[in-house]
Amino acid sequence: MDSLPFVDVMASSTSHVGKSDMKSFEYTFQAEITNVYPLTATEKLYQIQLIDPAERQRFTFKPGQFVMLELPGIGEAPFSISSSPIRHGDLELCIRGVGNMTNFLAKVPRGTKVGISGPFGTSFPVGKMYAQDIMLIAGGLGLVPLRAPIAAVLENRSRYGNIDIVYGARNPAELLFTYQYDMWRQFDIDLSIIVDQGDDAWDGPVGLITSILAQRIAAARDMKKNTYAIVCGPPVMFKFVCDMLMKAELPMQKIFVSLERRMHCGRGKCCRCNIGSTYTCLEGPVFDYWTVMNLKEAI
Amino acid sequence: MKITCDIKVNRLTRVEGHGNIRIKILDGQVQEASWNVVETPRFFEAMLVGKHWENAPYICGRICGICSIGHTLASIRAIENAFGVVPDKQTAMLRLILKHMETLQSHLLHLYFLAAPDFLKVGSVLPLVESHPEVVQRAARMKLLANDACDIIGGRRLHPTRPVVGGFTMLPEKSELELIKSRLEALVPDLLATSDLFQTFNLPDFVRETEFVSLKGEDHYPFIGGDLLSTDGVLKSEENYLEMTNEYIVDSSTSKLSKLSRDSFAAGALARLNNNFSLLHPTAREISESFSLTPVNHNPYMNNIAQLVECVHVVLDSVTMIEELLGNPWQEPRQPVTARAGLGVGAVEVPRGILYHCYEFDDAGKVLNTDCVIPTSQNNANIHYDIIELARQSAEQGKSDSEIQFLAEMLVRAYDPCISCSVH
Amino acid sequence: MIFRVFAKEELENLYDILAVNHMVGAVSKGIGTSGPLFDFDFIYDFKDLRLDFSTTIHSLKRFLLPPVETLSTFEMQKETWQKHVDYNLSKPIVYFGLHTCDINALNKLDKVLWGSVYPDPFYAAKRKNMFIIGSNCMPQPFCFCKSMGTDTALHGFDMFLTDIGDSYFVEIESARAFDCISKLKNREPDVDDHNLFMQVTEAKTKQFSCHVDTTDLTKILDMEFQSEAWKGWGEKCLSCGTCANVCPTCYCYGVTENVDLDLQKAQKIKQLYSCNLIDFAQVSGGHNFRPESHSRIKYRYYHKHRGFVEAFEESLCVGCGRCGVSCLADITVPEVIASVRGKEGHNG
Amino acid sequence: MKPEERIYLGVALAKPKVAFFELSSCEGCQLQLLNKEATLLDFLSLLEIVQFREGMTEKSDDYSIALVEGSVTRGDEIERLKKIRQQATTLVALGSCACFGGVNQLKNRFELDWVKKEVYGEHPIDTREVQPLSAYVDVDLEIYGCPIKKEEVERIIHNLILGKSVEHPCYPVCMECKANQNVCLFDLGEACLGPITRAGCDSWCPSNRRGCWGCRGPSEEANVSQLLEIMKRYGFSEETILDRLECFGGFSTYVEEVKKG
Ligand SMILES: Cc1cc2nc3c(=O)[nH]c(=O)nc-3n(C[C@H](O)[C@H](O)[C@H](O)COP(=O)(O)OP(=O)(O)OC[C@H]3O[C@@H](n4cnc5c(N)ncnc54)[C@H](O)[C@@H]3O)c2cc1C
Ligand code: SF4
Ligand code: SF4
Ligand code: SF4
Repeated sequence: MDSLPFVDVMASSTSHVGKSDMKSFEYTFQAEITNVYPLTATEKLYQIQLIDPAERQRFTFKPGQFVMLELPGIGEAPFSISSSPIRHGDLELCIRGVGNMTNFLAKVPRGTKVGISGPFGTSFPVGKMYAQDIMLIAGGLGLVPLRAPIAAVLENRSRYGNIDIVYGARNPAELLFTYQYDMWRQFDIDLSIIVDQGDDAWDGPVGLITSILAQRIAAARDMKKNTYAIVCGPPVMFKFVCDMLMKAELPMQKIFVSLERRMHCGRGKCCRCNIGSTYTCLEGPVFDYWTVMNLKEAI
Repeated sequence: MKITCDIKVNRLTRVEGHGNIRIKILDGQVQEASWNVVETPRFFEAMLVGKHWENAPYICGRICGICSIGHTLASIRAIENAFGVVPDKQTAMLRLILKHMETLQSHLLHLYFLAAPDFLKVGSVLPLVESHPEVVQRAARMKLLANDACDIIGGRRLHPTRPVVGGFTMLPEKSELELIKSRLEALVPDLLATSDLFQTFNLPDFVRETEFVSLKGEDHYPFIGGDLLSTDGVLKSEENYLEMTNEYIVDSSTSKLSKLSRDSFAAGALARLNNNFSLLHPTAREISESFSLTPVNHNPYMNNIAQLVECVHVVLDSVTMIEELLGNPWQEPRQPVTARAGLGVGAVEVPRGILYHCYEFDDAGKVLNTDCVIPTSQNNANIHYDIIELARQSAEQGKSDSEIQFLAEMLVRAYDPCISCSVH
Repeated sequence: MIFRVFAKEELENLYDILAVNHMVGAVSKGIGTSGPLFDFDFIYDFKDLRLDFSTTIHSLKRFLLPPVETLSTFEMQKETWQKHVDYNLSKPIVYFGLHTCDINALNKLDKVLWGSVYPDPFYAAKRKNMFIIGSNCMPQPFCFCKSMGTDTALHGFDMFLTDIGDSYFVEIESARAFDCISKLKNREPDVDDHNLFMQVTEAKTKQFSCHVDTTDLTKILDMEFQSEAWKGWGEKCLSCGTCANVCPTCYCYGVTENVDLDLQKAQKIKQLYSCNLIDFAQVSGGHNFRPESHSRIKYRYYHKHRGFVEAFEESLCVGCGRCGVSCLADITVPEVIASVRGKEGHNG
Repeated sequence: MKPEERIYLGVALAKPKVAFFELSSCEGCQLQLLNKEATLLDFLSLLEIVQFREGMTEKSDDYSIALVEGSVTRGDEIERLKKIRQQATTLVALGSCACFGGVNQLKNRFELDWVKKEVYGEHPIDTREVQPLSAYVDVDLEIYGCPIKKEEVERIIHNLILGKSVEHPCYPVCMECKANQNVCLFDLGEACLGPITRAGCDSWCPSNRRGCWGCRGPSEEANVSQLLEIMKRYGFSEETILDRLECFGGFSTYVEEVKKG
């Protein structure tokens, strides 16, 4: 027998965006950092634009999804898209410098070319929330992924009921997106902010996020029927917040959380984000609370 | 003109380890001239006491980073001699090739990176990267091969992993040896180019008669084991190495010193060549003669050339041995070893001269006593007397102090001293 | 399925027919303290080919999921860079003599790495270019493939040889395998052959000495999430990753990126990892979702015996026993599962 | 060498001034750096070497990275080390001697006076208990190994220059040993410290069929007590285990425990 026929698995595939397509696996969109705004001592907002106009237009995502951002030779990591879905491949990422890649990113100048792949993961079902009240609860960096659903909701503000943002941070200096608070309020959003520790200039409430959440729950319409909640923050916060929401009789399927796990691929392969064998990158990061209860170790 | 100068070189550079040169001349009279070793001792001989024999080559190999293969092999040989283990032919040949490759890489390191900058009047090899790129590339190419060969046979070029008492933990693939052989053959032009390069250098014309000690070859230019010989006619067996080294201690140096028939003697490439010239590979001998290097040569700077000659010898000798190994099927890599009480000595010619390891074991194979005599400690006294003589001659010739310092530094470097290993 | 029978002397012909390709099979790695050692490696001579081997030390994994693999390279230019992806497509390889556990392991890997969203082209490229010849085996004392339902292979091979004395009974799964067999002296199996085949299978079934009770296992693992048994295993575990490395179905990995010394090129490199390693679930800033050894070892079992079952209706473990054999701390699947069920396990 | 500017992804990289120093050691680790023939020149072009006694004559005390090899065994070395610490922004302990004391610390098993007498007789000699650098100064970065692995040093220094974080593998040598498809040495009847020793050497020794002696020190949360049990189960004597554990000093705390029993 002659040598076996050599099969080229890639021979038949042409475009790179289809999900089942092999070529999407290592495909990165080349993008440019068009602007960088320091938000706090450790977080910066990066405006990132896909370079190819066609790709930019074709790039669509849903609020809550994330992308993998790659600095060639330095590292690659997942980040929630923190901008409005209608802006397509004109993304905003808010990134905290914590490690190898993120600290390097903090040094690169405007105009640097980076790689973007995605979008990956599940999203907050804002479409299902029409006519309902929405309670967005964020702790610390948790506000970042919520900025996309907030933006999406604002695009269609009239379609939603009351909107509450409950946001807790360690101290006033760590508050993110302070410049947007007025704008949000103009759109008839109830924004409550609480810090663990105030400073001289701070005249808002001081304490745990649960205390202010309790007030908002008390002020809410019938939670059971009319409300959706979206929760994002550090692992310790989830449990307390979700418990309170459950006590307020909010159905589990109407509570959405965004979980964080270590990730190296975003494509359900590296296993690093697994909880059991649930991939946080494929079946998450946005889960409803019922699913989370079923994932041992999730929170 | 009567010169006056005061030279102090603390921690001489481009040598392995820490040593100081001091020359003081007043009105043409040498007041003081010395070579002192200030290296910190590490006490290997004490460390090993009470340890199981298996530790000895592993720990004592770490006496020196440049000739760790030589130390490992000397240690292994001492233990094998103590236990009555005789290496089979395959093991002996592989060990010798491994030894050759270490000699090659060490000599090349010395010739190109440590000594050549002196001849080309620069402070290090770095400027040569720009001014003589082909020279640096050639050096790197040759060293790379020597190191690769050490990896393949010894497992690792530095602190080798495969050589053990009784043989090797594992053998190289024949295909790997084959490749090394062809690379060695292709190295000959580079060696000739090295020879041409050194022909262009002016070696200082300095002679001081001394005694040269090395292994005595029977039918092979000697590297591992055998009798001990000096140019003054002393001949001893390996076990009686103490009668050859006669170590003593002085205040000014942390290295012990040695002497034999005279105040000092020299070991190293030049000593080996002076004692065993006829056993060199004919091509190596030819190159030696082209530098007018024939026994007994008393110019210490000639040690550089002797190293070059040995490079040629080890390359050609390795090719022959690899051919023989390739012609036979592999035997078991390692023979079983049974410990017994006794004393064993291993003498191995490492790049800088003859190295002795000696261990005494109890019946459980635990170390009772260790003695290691390192070539540089044998050479230190000779370097010291050379410095005195150099100072005397220079004072006579009315040399400038920068010239004297340069010659003195170069003299020490010619011995390629391995000081950290001399203080162990 | 098509069946054929050919005489044992014909095996060399089969080898020769296929030998124009790269050939991988089990080769001897000498004798260890506990008996002969085998591992998969390239074969260059029929004489080195073994079909009578016991479980290999490592699985076939390195040919499909190399321990280290370059995912992409970057060519750095002045203001920008170009990314190049090479799926490391190799030439087809003939794999000679895979046991059922190893064939099933590939079938299981296919489900995650090939069958789900984002198929992994690095895996698929190699997987598609395999020609697999299975061979029957007798269970070792540590084999529990029967419990995992992987003591037979229904698909995932080109042909499967069963030793029935003087001949091989061949199951043929692919046209190209059929072509090969046609070139040998072969015949249709008769009733005697069928009987012999069934006897071999029966003998194999009888020889199993190691079992895992998988009844309700997914539920029991959930129920016993807080079981003390895990703590005990956690104390023993060396967190060394050996189990995952030898396992034919462990596929998790980490990614690092490097820049060449001259800054002209960069690479993104994948390295197989193990969920038992300390920083497996650690995120930057230092939070570790599984800081204790027992939580990590538990996770490995959750993934294999619970999560994967939920996702694909089958376990990710094929019962080859390799992880238990190579674990220096003697942590074996049968014993761990038994302990979680509150029973004494028995292994080999 | 020309100080041309090197830029990576828009970030200008400094060409740091680097100095090499050695205390009590075999100088093998420095030699390993010279042993990098294939990439030596590229590597050198990343740095400005201002002091490297083993290789060059010129020296300057203006440096930001100091690579210090060897352990501290004499009073004058403490002084030198402190001076180096004052000058260097990054002080790197190069090799196991600098990180743990290395083989040199084996002499700490004995009374200092006995040790001196054993080697130098009645002749007075200055030496003290062997210590790693960290016993006297803050060390910013440790590069393990006896000898160091050149590829690793290259990567670490390069990352330092690039501004990437430098991380050591947290896992033990077994991981690399398996990746290299080795037969486990325990199966061949040899003892090995691979399961508790920090990886990064690419299982140098086991790949050459020699058990690991732990030159790189313990991996993170090394399960030493379990390995001791395993060693005993495989029939290795306490002496064999101790020989390996105490060889390079990385496991000194565990050695105490084993000796206590
Ligand atoms: C779905 C998701 C969305 C995220 N969104 C944001 C965001 O909007 N803004 C933000 O600042 N951070 C976000 N993070 C966290 C962010 O991914 C980490 O901060 C980042 O990976 C750190 O990378 P590094 O290279 O700097 O850190 P290192 O500590 O050097 O990490 C090395 C690698 O480990 C992995 N890793 C480490 N920490 C994390 C982590 N927390 N999550 C996932 N992978 C990790 C990554 O692959 C990373 O490249 C998000 C994480 C997830 C999972
Ligand atoms: S978990 Fe163990 S028994 Fe199961 S497939 Fe993996 S190695 Fe084999
Ligand atoms: S040889 Fe050593 S390092 Fe390798 S697997 Fe066995 S114990 Fe681990
Ligand atoms: S295997 Fe062990 S002893 Fe050998 S280099 Fe690695 S850490 Fe050091």
